[in-house]
Amino acid sequence: MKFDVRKFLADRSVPIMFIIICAVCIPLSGFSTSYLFNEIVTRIVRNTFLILSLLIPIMAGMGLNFGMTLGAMAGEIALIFTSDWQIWGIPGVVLAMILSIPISILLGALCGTLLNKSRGREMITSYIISFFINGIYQLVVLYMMGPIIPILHESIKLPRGYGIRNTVSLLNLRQSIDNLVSINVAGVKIPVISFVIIILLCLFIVWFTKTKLGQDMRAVGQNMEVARAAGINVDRTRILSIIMSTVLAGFGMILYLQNMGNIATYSSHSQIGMFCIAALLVGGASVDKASIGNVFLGVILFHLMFIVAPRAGTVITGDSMIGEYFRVFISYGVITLALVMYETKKHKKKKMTKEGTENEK
Amino acid sequence: MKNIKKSYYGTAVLHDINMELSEGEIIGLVGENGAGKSTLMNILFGDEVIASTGGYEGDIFINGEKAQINSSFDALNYGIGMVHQEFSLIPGFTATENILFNREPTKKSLVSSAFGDRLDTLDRKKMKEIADDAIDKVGIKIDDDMLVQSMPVGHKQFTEIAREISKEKLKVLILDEPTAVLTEKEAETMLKSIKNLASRGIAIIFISHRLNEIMDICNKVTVIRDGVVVKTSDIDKITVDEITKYMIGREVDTKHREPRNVEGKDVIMSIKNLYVDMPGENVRDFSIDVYDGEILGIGGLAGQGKLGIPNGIMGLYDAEGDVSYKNEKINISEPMSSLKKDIAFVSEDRRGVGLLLDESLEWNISFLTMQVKDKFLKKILGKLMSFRSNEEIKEVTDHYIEALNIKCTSSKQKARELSGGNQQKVCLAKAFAMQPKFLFVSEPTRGIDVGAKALVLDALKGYNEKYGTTIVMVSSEIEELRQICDRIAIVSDGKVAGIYKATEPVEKFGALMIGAKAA
Amino acid sequence: MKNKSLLYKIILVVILVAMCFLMIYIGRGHTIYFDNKTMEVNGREVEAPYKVKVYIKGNEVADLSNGDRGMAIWIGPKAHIDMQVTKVKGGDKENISYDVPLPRAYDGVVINLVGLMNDAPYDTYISEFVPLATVTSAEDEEVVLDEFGDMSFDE
Amino acid sequence: MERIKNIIRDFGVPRFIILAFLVALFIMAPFVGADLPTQITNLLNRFSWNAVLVLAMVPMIHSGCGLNFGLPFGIIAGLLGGTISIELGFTGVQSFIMAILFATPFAIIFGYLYGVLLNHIKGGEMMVATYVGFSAVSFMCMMWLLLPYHSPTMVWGYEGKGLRTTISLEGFYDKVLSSFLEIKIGNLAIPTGAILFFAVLSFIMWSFLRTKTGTAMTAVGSNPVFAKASGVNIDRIRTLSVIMSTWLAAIGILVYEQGFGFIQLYMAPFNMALPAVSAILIGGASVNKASIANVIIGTLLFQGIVTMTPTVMNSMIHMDMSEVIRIIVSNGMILYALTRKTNDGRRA
Repeated sequence: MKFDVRKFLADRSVPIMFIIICAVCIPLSGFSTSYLFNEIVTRIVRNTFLILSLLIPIMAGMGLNFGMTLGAMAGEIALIFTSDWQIWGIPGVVLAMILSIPISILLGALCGTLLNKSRGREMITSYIISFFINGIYQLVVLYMMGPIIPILHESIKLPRGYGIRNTVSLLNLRQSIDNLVSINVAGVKIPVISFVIIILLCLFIVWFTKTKLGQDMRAVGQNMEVARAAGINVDRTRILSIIMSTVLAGFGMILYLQNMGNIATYSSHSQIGMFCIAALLVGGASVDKASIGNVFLGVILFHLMFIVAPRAGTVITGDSMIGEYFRVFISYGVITLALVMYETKKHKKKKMTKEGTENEK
Repeated sequence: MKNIKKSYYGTAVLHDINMELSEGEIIGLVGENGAGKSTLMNILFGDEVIASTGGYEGDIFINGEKAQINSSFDALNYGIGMVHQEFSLIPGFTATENILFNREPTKKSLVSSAFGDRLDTLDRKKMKEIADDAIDKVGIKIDDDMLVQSMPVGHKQFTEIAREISKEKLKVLILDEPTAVLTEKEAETMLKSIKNLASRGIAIIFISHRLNEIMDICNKVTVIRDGVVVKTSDIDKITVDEITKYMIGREVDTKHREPRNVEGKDVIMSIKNLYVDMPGENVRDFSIDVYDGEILGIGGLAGQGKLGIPNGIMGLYDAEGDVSYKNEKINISEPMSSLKKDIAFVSEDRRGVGLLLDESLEWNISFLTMQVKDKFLKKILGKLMSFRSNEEIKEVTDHYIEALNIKCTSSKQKARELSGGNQQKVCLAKAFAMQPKFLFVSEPTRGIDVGAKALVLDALKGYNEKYGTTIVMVSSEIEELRQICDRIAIVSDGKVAGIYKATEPVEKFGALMIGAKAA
Repeated sequence: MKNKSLLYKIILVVILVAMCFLMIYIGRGHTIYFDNKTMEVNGREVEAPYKVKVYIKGNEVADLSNGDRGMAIWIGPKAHIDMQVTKVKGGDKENISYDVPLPRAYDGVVINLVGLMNDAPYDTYISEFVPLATVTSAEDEEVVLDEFGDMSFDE
Repeated sequence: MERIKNIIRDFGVPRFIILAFLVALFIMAPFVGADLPTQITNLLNRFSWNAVLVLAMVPMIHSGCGLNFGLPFGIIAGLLGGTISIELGFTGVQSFIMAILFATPFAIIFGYLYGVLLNHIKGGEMMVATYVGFSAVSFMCMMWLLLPYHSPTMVWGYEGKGLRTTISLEGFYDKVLSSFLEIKIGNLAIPTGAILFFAVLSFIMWSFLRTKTGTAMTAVGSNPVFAKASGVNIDRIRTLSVIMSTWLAAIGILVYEQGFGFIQLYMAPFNMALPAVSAILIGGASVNKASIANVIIGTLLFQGIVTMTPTVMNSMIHMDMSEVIRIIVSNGMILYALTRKTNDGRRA
């Protein structure tokens, strides 16, 4: 096989574009290398788990799971409880994870069922589901917590007596996992346990693809009809993939928030799906294909851009907001680009199969 | 198999089919399209369609025991395997993965005992062993690690067969046109491996249109026509011609119209070197002249390209070639080009192409004419704008409802709610409303009942006689063509195999269909 | 097979629930306040030492002179406290350790070190810390609900 | 009984719930001391602001492009028109007319490009539209800062450049439509001008759908292959529908601004698509069928809930749950529409 340089580059156009953006912005921003490394490590620890949760639905052919927000909400609710009960430190994190499981499963099953009813437009549906459940979440957290769901501490409630404050502090949980074992390499703090957790999840995903269920998901993702004919329960398999993704997203959110140290009760989750998806796509994934490698590359490139863009923007234009808007634009732009490329490919493929049958005969 | 019956929505498709099959035997199953072969095989294989439309009647005995096949699982348990015409393979999987798809050998782990078998890990080594073994049995080299999507088409077919063979219980293998997509060489290998399989004691049902293949490898042949087994014979006691005759059927005693002699008339449409890229109905190098005022029939087996001809000329599928109408060229990539020249088309795909199912009959009948001829519009605001003229539309719709005897509650009824026959009449009305000078009609009687059939054919004939409209009618039912056409062209492999007068005996057409060259 | 699988599932759920309770038990966090104040133990006045240094997990969290109050957080049901006590100015330093069970019901626990060191009854040297009423701002916090959230990402 | 069931089914359970909810709100309003005329004025006002934006959904639904989640694209064209008109110093009624005139070429160009893009991705319009809209909005965020605007009413005072987040329209086209022919009866005020303006646009749309091209547009949406076989150029019709939709969105935002009194820039257009989408769905439209009546009913119902819930709920249970209810209702409605089975033969 001849190595096709153009194809190689075309397939990786998004990561290459980002490398160029970063290469231009880093010197402009004037950040020190150790600062950048520290930041990147923090971001990897913070976001990788969340992004990894996106892989399974992609494998099952359900596209980018905008519904991962559901898992994030489940994680937040669990954390609000642990915070209220004053369960601190690592036990707090573990408790929050366990508590989030039933909520995630419930939401994931709901999401999966709805997605099965809207085949062919899973993404827009999962996107709207995330808004819809966000409404429910607000109903629960803003109105029901207090009068209906007992909240012990006044301090996390709004002064009016019901609902949770805009910010819930996780001070005593903050970075409890990151700080458990951490080593310092050339001025860069490496939280060993967090990395171990992320690696374990990667291993889990690799193991999962080797199971029967993983194999079934891949098959369902590629051709639902054939899979059904072979006796696979397609609907159930698809729901399972969404449930797994939601549960993992819940865990991811808890790890994310323990690193951040506080919950922005009404906004932490709303953008998380978007940024995770953008990061994954920056890593070279597409709507129907993504790997663990894409996740890591994506986290690094996307967040590098995120760190340096505002400062670089300020240097270039003299306006600090430009860089802020630029990175938002890039996030949306990348997703748009990936969606357009995916849909065009799908459109072309239909034509290709037509021509294919012609050539074969 | 005894007395198998099956009906779809009250229309009987199979009546009292009886077949017998013994170990190691290869039986050829032939019949025209729509004769009921696929339905029969679907019953055997427990296809979902059968169960969801009310199951089947009759009994199937396997090794002397009565078998009840309700799903493809049952079929698998009874040792029946099937290779479909369309590949049912997962493109991104390797040959091995496809061969063992959903039957993968697995290893247990602690997790799987808690969460169920679906979390067992796959036993790749064992998978490879089984797959290699199956591939060996098929007798051809396939790379077991190759992704199916990068395989040549023949290998895909072999992969499918290997998948069936790898099933331990396999006793009966159904092959639905396994050679249709293969090159000659591959087909040869295929036939060899089929024989090889039979010698291992697997009974094989071999469906094919290529009669010489059947003669080649089968022990017996069964001919099905109109849902009835018309002939079962040992292969050495029957000839290709006889099979053909049984397939096409007896001379039906229907009123044939006297074909007019059209050869001398002006050529109204001349088609030269037409190529159409329509999936499953490819046309290659098709040329014909159509004479003014005639009814030309185009027949042929499914998949040979007859449907591609009108669809290509009317711009619905990518096409190349020279088509001229009254000595003017038609741009065949642009539907409007032919429509503007008063050429209309009644599609074979009623629900997909022919109708706006969710709109009223008025819309359905008037839309084409409105778009093409700017009719049914009224000027308002001093000719600045033109609106739909609901009165005119209603008038024309009511006219055709009466003329074609369309059964409906009103002209406002939705097309979806009509029966198949009446929907077809609406399609005709749509074309007639345009007052075409030239009409393509594709499979006008497909899936409609006998009464409606006669009415549709009469309407076409009447229209031709009354207005002198040239009609090109494409149909798989040769009898139907012979009823109303002047000439009939048979298409085979995308080309004209021959053109005969409609009064020629039916065997001559049959011979053309299965690939014999015109005398 | 089915039963076995069900059994495993039940065991798993039980383990998770058990873990929940375990976590609630061992993860309960308290804010501990150390008072180095003179108090009455068994009817007699005990003078607070000149200086007490309090260590939690090896870190010095408070350096208390007579009458001071220090603060630390502790996760778990029983606080292990190391102290270095200097009875009188310039006197010998004495190291002592205590394991103090913390009451579940209190979030903030005040421990009078004098009582602790002199074997006073548990509930005489332990008391609940009650924060001054409404330390938090009284005015209503505006909750902005935005379908799209704000665009700013974590910094 | 059967018939009632059928009516409810055709109407859709969620729609029924919403209607019942609104009726309940109206019934309860007087008991909790809300002034009905004020409420109705409020409702009519909000209706007149939003109706055109909802109307913008119609062409694309008709041509089978689905719900126009890319509404922000058209809104940007409107914002450009409005800001340019002010920048050039037009005031009063004139500024509104000029805003429409300036917005039109942008809307046509944006709509054309957007339409061509959507023709490349048939079947996946809605998701792409959403993100195209978002990208455009965030791109414009940079542009609002960089474009050379100078009008002191619009730019940040201390820097002298970069547009403000909200621009007051006082002296420009604030209430130009609403106050035109306004009828006042006690507490009841009817923004006649704005409603008339909407009526004119609706009538034009209604008429268009009755012309040859309009009929073709409906057919394209109903069955593209049928339309193609009838000689209709599908791509052209689709592009036309997108241009119309974009233009209406541009006009819609200008109408909204004149009622609201402010131009909102930067991230504001983000939030405009979903309410409009859910309004038309609440009005009885589906992913591929919509009528002017759906627009009117939908906008009234949706805005009714938005205006009534705070007053009634507040006085009843002393909790302002209106925002949350709005989010749940609007997204729930969209979700309902998306998960309903589309008829076969619709999508080819």
